[in-house]
Amino acid sequence: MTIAFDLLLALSLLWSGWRTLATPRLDRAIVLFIIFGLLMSLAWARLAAPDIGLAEAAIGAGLTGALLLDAYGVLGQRRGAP
Amino acid sequence: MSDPLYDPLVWLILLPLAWATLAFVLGPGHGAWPAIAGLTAQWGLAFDLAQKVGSGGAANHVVGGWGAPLGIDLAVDGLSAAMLLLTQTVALPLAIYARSYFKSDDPAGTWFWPLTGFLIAGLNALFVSVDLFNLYVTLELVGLAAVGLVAAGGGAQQVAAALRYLFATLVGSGAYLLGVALIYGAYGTVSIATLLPLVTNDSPRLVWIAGGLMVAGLMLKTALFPFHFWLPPAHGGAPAPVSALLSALVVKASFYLILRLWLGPLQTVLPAFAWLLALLGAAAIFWGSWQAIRAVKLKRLIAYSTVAQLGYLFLIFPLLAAHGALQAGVMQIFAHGLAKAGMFAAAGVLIKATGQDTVAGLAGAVERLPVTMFAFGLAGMTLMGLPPSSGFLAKWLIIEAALAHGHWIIAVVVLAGGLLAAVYVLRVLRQAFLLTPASATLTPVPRMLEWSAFALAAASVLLGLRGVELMQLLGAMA
Amino acid sequence: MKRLSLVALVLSLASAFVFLLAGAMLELGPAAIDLRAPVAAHLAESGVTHPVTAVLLNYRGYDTLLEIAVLLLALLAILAVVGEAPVSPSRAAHPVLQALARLAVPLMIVVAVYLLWAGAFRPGGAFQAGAVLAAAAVLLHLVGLQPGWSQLRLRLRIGLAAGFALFLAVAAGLLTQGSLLQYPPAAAGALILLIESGLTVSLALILAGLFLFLSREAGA
Amino acid sequence: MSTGFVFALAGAALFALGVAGVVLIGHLLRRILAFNLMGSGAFLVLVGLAQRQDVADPVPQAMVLTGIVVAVAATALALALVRKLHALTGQLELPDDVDE
Repeated sequence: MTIAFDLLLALSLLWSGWRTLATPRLDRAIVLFIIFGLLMSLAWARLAAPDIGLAEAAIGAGLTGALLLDAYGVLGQRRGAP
Repeated sequence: MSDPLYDPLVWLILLPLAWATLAFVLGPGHGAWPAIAGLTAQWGLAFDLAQKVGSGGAANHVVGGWGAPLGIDLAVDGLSAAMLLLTQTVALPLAIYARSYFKSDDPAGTWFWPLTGFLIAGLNALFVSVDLFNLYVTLELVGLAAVGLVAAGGGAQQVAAALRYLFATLVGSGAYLLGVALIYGAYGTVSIATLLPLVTNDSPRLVWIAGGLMVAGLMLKTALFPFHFWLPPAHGGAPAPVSALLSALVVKASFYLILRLWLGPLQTVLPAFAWLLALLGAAAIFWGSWQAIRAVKLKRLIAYSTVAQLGYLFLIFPLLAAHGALQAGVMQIFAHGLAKAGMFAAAGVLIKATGQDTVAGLAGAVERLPVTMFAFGLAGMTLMGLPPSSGFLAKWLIIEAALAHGHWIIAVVVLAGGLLAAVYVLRVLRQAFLLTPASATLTPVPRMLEWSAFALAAASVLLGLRGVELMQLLGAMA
Repeated sequence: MKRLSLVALVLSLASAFVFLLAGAMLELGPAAIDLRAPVAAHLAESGVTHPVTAVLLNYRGYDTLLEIAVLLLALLAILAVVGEAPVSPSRAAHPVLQALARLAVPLMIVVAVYLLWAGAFRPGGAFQAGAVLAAAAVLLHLVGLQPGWSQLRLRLRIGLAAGFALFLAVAAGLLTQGSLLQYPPAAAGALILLIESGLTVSLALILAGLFLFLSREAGA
Repeated sequence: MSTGFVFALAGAALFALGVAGVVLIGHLLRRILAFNLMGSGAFLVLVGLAQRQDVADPVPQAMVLTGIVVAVAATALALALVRKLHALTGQLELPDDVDE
């Protein structure tokens, strides 16, 4: 039963990773990347590594996500330009 | 010696970390004197260490007192001692050079000193580490410091070059890290000494994959053909002192690590790739030289010459079983390190004086900047492999080892490479001997710049006369 | 067309690599060395009771020392890239937001201190605590309550470097015990807490700095 | 099939996906995302493979904590470079490298 959950989680990781690279819109890609980071935290919890889970959520998904969104805010503006 | 506070091996890491931090706290543009003082002390430490190792003693340090595989060990043998000595020997004159090179308002020099401190600390830490994961951290320290130095205060071309370099170096260390992860999975340790008896000919297939990943990642970081694409823009576009540090030392660090793995824990696995690496090395010599012959910009020419000269290092892999091949490789590391540092430093003087970075702009340089052009010529001599330079000694040793094995093809490649080097070096010198165009203006350059470039280039030639000592140091290797 | 075949080539190479690697992983026997036993055996001398913290700050503390150097270096490299232009001070936010921030920040500091202290015996530690503090610092900046980021003054530079410098000094000072970072078992707990406290403050400043130095308007 | 193995396999696939992304994608922000996928893949292999018997091993866990911090440092530096390039050229892709 737990193996089924692990497999599902692993597949979600791969799917969100793939969509992060393949989805056409950049803002969605970044949101997918943050989701990927949260799924990674779950995976670390499953691997009995709560320290990494905490760090991944705070630093991996949180800080990196914030940096990326902020960069998108500045860089993505040219999309609106005529 | 018995005093635990004096262990040169540890202080070679702690000192640059300390002066890098101090330079950061002192603020933008500051830190030249702590750096020069620190590097002087480090040179003394490296020399002391080399003497100790050369007279038969290996040095090691058990960090934390735990001992591998639980803790991290540091160790120095002849090869590490030689690399440490080269690093401090190149960095000290370059620091003196850089102090005059960066004017106080130069944005490229704002954080030069702390970045260089972390770079040197990373290099020293890499050369003494015998723990595969710790080596990964040192690789990242070196890589990020180098990228920061390339990008500092630069324009669009330089930033683009830094990005190209950053992605190459990150993918390289990523592949290395995956290799380390597989090794840990297979054996439960990342300590080189612990792995040594465990990795055998009938190791699981996973270990072969790990070895391939680690070497591929390090090849990318060493810019071995065809992974050299990032090097010419990065080394050609950075400020001259940075180009010199990168070409002389940084690419050698990842090569050293390949050699370390080859001679150490992966010795049963990696020799399967020996001829592939030698083939790529030969291709690097021809492609790099050809591009150098065609280059428009002076520093671009020198950067392509680095691509070519790195190729020689990879020719030694099929020969490593023979006596003398390792010595040949290390002699080439020294010869190219000193000569290329001197050549980039000389190029920096020429660019500052003429205000342009092209080979064509060098007309008249000999009559107006004789010391610098002499330095360029001496460094060129080493790159061509003319006697009595260390470059000659290195090529001689490679040819000797190749013929001892009956691999005459390697000897042919070495000779052809020397001829091609002569073409691009003489191309520069011929231009410099032309008469000064009437329209040319010349900015005066600090004397210190010219003479520190000269010192490096002269050292590359003179080392050829004192190569025996270096050989003895390597002979102390187990 | 050429581009499409490149994509196909790379993707098929990547898939082949994954299958090769997966096959090799599945045929792997048990590892020759198991570090769990020595990690547990020396836990009493390590000064902490949480095994991951013991590895991170004691057994392999040297890795962590270099890792902090990497982080400080990255901040430095960013400063070198973006230039000396100061962080633009945020305009003072709405008073309600400011009041909320004044309320939230002390709470975040409490959480950070808890995480730091908990790291000795359960998941947590300097990184997690530093990340929380960094979020607090960014919050203060965003509502305009903390002008200290507008220039990279000496005080800020000292704060950024202090954690690493303290770690370095302790590591070097322990050479008197015989080797780098060799904690005497009796003092290990206290020294690790000292290092982690310094690291928490500096990590918070560095992480907040990564965000704030980057997030200032490009070109402004 | 253990939890460790499942995530080690997923890690191998993520690593390959990330490398393919860095090689194939020209857009620099996406390349940074791809690099992060690659790193996460390597971390999963490090812990997952070591814990293939599903017993927690603190040593690779501590290594991954170190690795995550290094990855964030590299990501932040990459973003700084991308933003600088964008400010200078308005581009989010690397220009061709020319020697003129």
